[in-house]
Amino acid sequence: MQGDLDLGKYQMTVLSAWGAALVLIVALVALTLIRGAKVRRALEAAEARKGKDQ
Amino acid sequence: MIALFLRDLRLAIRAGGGFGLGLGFFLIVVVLVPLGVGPEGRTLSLIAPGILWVAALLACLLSLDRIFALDHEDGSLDLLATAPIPLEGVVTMKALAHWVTTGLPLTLASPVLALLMNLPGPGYPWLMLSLALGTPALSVIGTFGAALTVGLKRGGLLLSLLVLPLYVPTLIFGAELVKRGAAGQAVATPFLLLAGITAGAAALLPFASAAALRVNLR
Amino acid sequence: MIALFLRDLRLAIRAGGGFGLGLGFFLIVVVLVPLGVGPEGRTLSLIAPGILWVAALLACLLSLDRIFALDHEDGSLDLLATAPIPLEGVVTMKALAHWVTTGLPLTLASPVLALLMNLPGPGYPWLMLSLALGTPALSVIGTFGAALTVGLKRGGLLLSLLVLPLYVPTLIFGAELVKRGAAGQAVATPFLLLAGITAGAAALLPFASAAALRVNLR
Amino acid sequence: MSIWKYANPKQFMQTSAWALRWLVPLTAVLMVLGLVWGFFFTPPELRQGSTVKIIFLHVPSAMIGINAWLMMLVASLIWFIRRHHVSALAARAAAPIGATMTLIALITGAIWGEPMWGTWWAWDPRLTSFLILFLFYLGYMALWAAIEEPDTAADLTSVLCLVGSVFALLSRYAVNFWNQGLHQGPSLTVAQKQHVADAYWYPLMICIAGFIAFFVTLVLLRTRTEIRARRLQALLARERMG
Amino acid sequence: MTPPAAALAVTDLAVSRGGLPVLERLRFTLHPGRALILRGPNGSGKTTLLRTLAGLQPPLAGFITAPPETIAYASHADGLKATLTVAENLAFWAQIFGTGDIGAAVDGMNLRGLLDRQAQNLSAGQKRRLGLARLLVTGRPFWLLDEPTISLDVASVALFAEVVRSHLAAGGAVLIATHIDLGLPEAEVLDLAPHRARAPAAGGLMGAFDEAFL
Amino acid sequence: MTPPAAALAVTDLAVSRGGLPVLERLRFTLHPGRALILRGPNGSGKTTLLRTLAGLQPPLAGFITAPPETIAYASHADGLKATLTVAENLAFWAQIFGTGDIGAAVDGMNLRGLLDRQAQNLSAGQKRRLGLARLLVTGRPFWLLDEPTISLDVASVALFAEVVRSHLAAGGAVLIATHIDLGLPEAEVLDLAPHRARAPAAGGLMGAFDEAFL
Ligand code: HEM
Ligand SMILES: Nc1ncnc2c1ncn2[C@@H]1O[C@H](COP(=O)(O)OP(=O)(O)OP(=O)(O)O)[C@@H](O)[C@H]1O
Ligand SMILES: Nc1ncnc2c1ncn2[C@@H]1O[C@H](COP(=O)(O)OP(=O)(O)OP(=O)(O)O)[C@@H](O)[C@H]1O
Ligand SMILES: [Mg+2]
Ligand SMILES: [Mg+2]
Repeated sequence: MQGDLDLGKYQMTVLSAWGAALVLIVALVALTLIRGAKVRRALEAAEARKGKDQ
Repeated sequence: MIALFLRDLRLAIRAGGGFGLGLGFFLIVVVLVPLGVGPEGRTLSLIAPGILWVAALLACLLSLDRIFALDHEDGSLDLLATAPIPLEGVVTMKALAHWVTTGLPLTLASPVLALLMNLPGPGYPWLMLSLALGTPALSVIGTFGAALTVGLKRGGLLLSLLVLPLYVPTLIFGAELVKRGAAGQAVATPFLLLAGITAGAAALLPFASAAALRVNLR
Repeated sequence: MIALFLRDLRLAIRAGGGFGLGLGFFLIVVVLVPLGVGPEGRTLSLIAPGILWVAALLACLLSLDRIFALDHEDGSLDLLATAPIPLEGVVTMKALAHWVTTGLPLTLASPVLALLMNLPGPGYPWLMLSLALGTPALSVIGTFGAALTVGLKRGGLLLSLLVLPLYVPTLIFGAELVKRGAAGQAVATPFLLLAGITAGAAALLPFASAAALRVNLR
Repeated sequence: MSIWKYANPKQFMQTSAWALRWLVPLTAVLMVLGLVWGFFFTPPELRQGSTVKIIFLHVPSAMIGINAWLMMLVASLIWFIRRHHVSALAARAAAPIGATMTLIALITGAIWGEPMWGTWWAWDPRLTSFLILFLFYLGYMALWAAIEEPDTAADLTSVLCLVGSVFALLSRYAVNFWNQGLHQGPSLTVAQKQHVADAYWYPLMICIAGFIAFFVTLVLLRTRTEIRARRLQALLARERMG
Repeated sequence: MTPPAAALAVTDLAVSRGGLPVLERLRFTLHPGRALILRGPNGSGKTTLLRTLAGLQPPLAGFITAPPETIAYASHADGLKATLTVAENLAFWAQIFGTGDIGAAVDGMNLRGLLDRQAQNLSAGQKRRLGLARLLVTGRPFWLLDEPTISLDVASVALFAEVVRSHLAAGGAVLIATHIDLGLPEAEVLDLAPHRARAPAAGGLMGAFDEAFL
Repeated sequence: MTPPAAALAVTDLAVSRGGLPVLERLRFTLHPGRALILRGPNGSGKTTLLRTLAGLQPPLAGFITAPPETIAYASHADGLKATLTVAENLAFWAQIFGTGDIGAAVDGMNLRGLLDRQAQNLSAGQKRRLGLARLLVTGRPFWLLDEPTISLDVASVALFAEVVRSHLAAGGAVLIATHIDLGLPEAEVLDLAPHRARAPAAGGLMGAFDEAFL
C-alpha cells in the first residue's frame, strides 16, 4: 500500500510538512510524559519520606 | 501625586539627561536603518513611515524597565505602596512621567528625523499627529508590562517580549495613519482607531497595572 | 576564569531563559518592521539584509547593560576586581558569555527570521556567515561600552548612545556582505573587513574595557 | 454538588485519572485513523496536487492554536474570580500545547505556501495575526517561567492573558487594514461544506476530532503533573521547615 | 500628627513568606506611647511580620486592628534616590504624605549640614540617618522599624533613641526589630521564638498556597 | 592558606573620596595573628580607607606594603547572586580564588542547612553569613571587613568571632570597621578621629584633582 503512494512533484513539500508537524507533536508528548514521570517519582519519594517521619 | 510626577521628571533629568537619551536612541535607530539598508531615496521614503514608528516604539521600549525597577531596588516602591495615594495614581503618574520624558520629545523631534528618512512632504503633520496620539498608549501599555515584571532579575528582555505584541495595534494604526497621510489618502479610520486605543488604554490599563504591582510587592 | 564564564551562563539560564530572551527580541523587531512598513514582499526583500542586521544589533545592544550592572549593584564586581584573575580576563569572559547567550542564538535563528523578511534565496548562507563573524565584535564592543558606563544610574540608554556609533562599521560591512551575497555579487571585500574588525576588537578592546572598569571602580 | 468540586486538586486527580482511561485510547484511535486516512487514502487534488494532504495537519492545529488561548482565557478568569488552583494550573498546562499547535500551523502553512503562493511567508492578515498569537504564547510562558512563587505567577499571567486577549483581537482587526491577503477565507464550518470535497471532508473531520481529543488529553496530563509539582514543592518546603 | 484612635492590636496572627508559614499565634497590643522590641534569631520572621503589619502582604490568618494608613514602615532599604539631595529626598516624602515640613526631621536626625549633598555621596550611616528622618515626615503614629540602627555610630544611636522617645511622648508607638541594644530600656520585648510556625502535623497552619495540595 | 610574608604596614597614608581628602597621616601595622578595629563616627572615612587598602582606589599619599593579592575585602554589599544557591555562590568564589573547597566555610558560618536555598530566599542575616563565608574561601591572609556583623543575631556574632579567632590562629590578620561590640576583646582599636583630614590652610593635603586649582 505504501508503495502505491505517489506524492508527485510535491513529495518533498508534503513529507517535510508532515515530518515537521509529527516531530513537534511527538516532542510535545515526550516532554509531557518525561516531566510527568520525573515529577511523579520525586513526589513519591517525598511522600515516602513524609510517611516515615510520622 | 504631582510630587511623584515631578520627582520622576527630576530624576530623569539628573540621571545624565533623561530627555536626551530616549531621543538619542530614536535618532540612532533612524540613522542605522539607512546605513544597513543603503542610501536609495525611493526605498527610504517608501519605508519611512513604518521605520519611524518602529524606531519610536523601540525608543519607548528601552526606557520601560526603569519605570519601576529603580524604585523597587531601593525600597521606594514599598514605601509608595503604603503611602496615602492610591496605587492606580502612582501607576498613572509613572506612565505620565515616562511619556513626558520619552514620547513627547520623540514627537517634537520626529520631523527632523523624518527628513533623514526622506519622508514625503505631506506626511510631516501626520507623523507628528500620530506620534502625539500614539505614544501615550505606548507609555501606558509599557507601564503595565513594567508592573508585571518588576522585581524579576533581568526583567528587561522579558519585558520587551511581553510588551511588543501589545504594541502591535498601536504600531499598525500609527504607521498606517502616516502612510495614508503621506500619500494623501483618507486618514479618518486609522486616526479614530489610534485615538480609541490610546483612550481605552489610558482609562483601563492603570487598574491592571496597579493590580500587578500589588501582586508583585507581596 | 572558566568558572566566571560558567556562572554567567548559569545566571543567564536561571533568570528566566537568558538564551531565549535575546532571541525573542530579535524575532520581535523583525516582526515589527513589516507590521510598520506594510506587507509588500518586494519592498521587504529589498530591505531585508539591512533590517536583519539592525535587528541583530539591537538585540545585542539591549542585553549589554546587564553585563556589568548586576555585578556592580551587588558588589561582585568589587570582589572580582580584587580576585586573583586579571581584569582583562574578567572582561573577556563576560564578552564571551554575552556572545554565547546572544550572538550565537541569533546567528542560529537568523534563517527563520530571514524567511519572514523575504530575504532572497542565495542570501541565507551569507546571512548566517556574516552574523557568526560579526556578532562577536558586537559583544566585545558592547562590553567596552558597558565597562564605560558601569555604575551610572540609567546607564542603559547612555550605553546605547555610546556603543551605537562604534557598531556602525560592523553593521555596514555585515549588511553589505549579505546584500552582495543575496544578489550574487563578489563578497570578498566586506568579508575580509568584517573578519578584520572582529579580530581587532577581540584582541585589543579587552584592555580598554579593563582600564575603563578600573577607573569606574575607584 | 456544583461543578466547582472538580476544582479541588484531589477530586480533580481522581476524575482526571478516570477520564484519561477513556481519553488516551480515544485520542490514539482518532489520530491514527484520521492521519493515516488523510495521508495514504486521499487522492491528489486538481490544482494543489498532493499538497492538499497538508490540510489534515494544518487546519486542526490552527484551530487548536486559537482555541487553546480561549481556554486559557476562561481558566484565567476562573482563577481570578474563584481562585481555584487547578484552573490556574490548567491554564499553565495548556500554554505549551497551544504554542506548539500554533507553531505547527505556522510551519505547515509556510511549507504549503511555497508551492501554492510561491512564497514561504507573506504578511497576510491571517498569517500575521497567527504569528502575533504565537508571540503572546511565548510571552505568557516566559512570564510563568520567570516567577518563582506559584500564586504570584498565576495572578500575573492571568492579568497578562486578559489584557493580551484584548490586544490580540485588536491586532487581528488591525492587520485586516492592509489587504484581503492570500489566505483563503473560512470555507469550512461543520454545517456547510460546499468548498471541500467529500474525499477530504471526512478524514479532516476525524483529524479535527483527534486533535481536540489530543488537546484535552494532554491538558489533563500536564495539569496532573503541575498539581503534583505543586504538591511536591509544598512537601519539600515543609521538610525544610522541619 | 493625629494621635492614633486606638492601639495596634494583633490577634492570632500568622504570617508566611514564600508561601510557607513563618510565625503563628501572634497576639500582642501596641499601645500609644509604648515601644515594643521584636527579638529573634536570623531568619525567624521579623521582617516578614513587619511587612505584613504594614499591609504589604496579606496575613495567613488572624487580624490586625490598625489600618495600613496609620503605619509607617522603614525596611532594610532606605528608599533614597541617589541623585537627589538630602533635602529633595525628604521633601518628596513629605509631599507624598501630605505633611510638607521637613525642618523637624532634619534637626531630629542631625542632617542640617548635609542638606545639599546628593544621597549617593553619603556614607552608610549618613544614608541610614536620612532613611530614619523619613519617618518623621510621614506624620503617622505607628512606626515599624526593621533594624533601624544598622551602620549608625554611637552618637547617632543616641540621637535615634531621642527621636523615638519624643515620638512616644507625642502619642506615637514604635515596633522595632533589632539584634542590638538601642538604649531604650523602657521598651517591652517580644521574643518570637515561641511563635515559630509548627509543621501542620504538629498542629501548625497550612501555607497560603498549599492548603489544597497537602 | 599561605601565611603572609610580612605584615600589612601603612605609612603616612592619606585617602580621599569624591576628590576630597578624608583621612590623612595614617600609620599603623597589622601583624599576622592580630586583629585591629577601626572606630570612628559615621562619615569619618572607614569605608574609604578599607577600599583604598584593598586596592580599589589609589591612595592620595603614602604607602601600603601588602599587595592587593593578599587582601580579601568584604564590603557593605555581599556580592551574592540572587538566583544561585548558597552552595553555588560559594563554589564560584572558591573557584575564582583557586581554593576549591567550600566545606570549611560552610561549617564555619553554619550554612549546612541552607546549601540548596537560592540566595534571594535568605533572610538579611542569612545573607550576611553567606557573605562572610566567602572570606573563608578566598584563602587570603588579610581580611578587611566593613561592618561585618550588620543584621547578625547574637549567636551568629559569636560564630563570626570564632571564625575570626581561628583565622588569626592560622596566621591571618583582620581589620574591621564597626560601630558595635564584636566580642573580640583581644583586638586593638584604631580611632580615626585624630586622622581626620585638615583643610589645606591648616596644613592638610590637597585633594586629588584640585591641587592645580587652589
Ligand atoms: C504560514 C502560513 C499559514 C498560516 C499561519 C495559516 C493559518 C491558518 C489559520 C489560523 C487557519 C485557521 C482558520 C480558522 O479555523 O479560522 C487556517 C486554515 C486554513 N488554511 Fe492556512 N495558514 C497558512 C498557510 C496556508 C496555505 C499556504 C494554505 C493553502 C494554500 C492554507 C490553507 C488553509 C485552509 C484550506 C484552511 C482551512 C480554511 C477553512 O476552510 O476554514 N493555509 N490557516
Ligand atoms: N521565597 C522563600 N521561600 C522559602 N523561605 C523563604 C523565602 N524567603 C524567605 N524565606 C525564609 O523565611 C524566613 C523569614 O525571613 P525574614 O526575612 O522574615 O527573617 P528575619 O527575622 O527578618 O531575619 P534577619 O534577622 O536575618 O533579618 C527565613 O528563614 C527565610 O530563609
Ligand atoms: N562623592 C563625594 N563627594 C564628597 N564627599 C563624599 C563623596 N562620597 C562620600 N563622601 C563623604 O566622604 C566621607 C567618608 O565616607 P565613608 O563612607 O568612608 O565613611 P564611613 O566611615 O564608612 O561611614 P559609615 O560609618 O557611615 O559607613 C563621608 O563624610 C561622606 O559624606
Ligand atoms: Mg530581616
Ligand atoms: Mg562605611
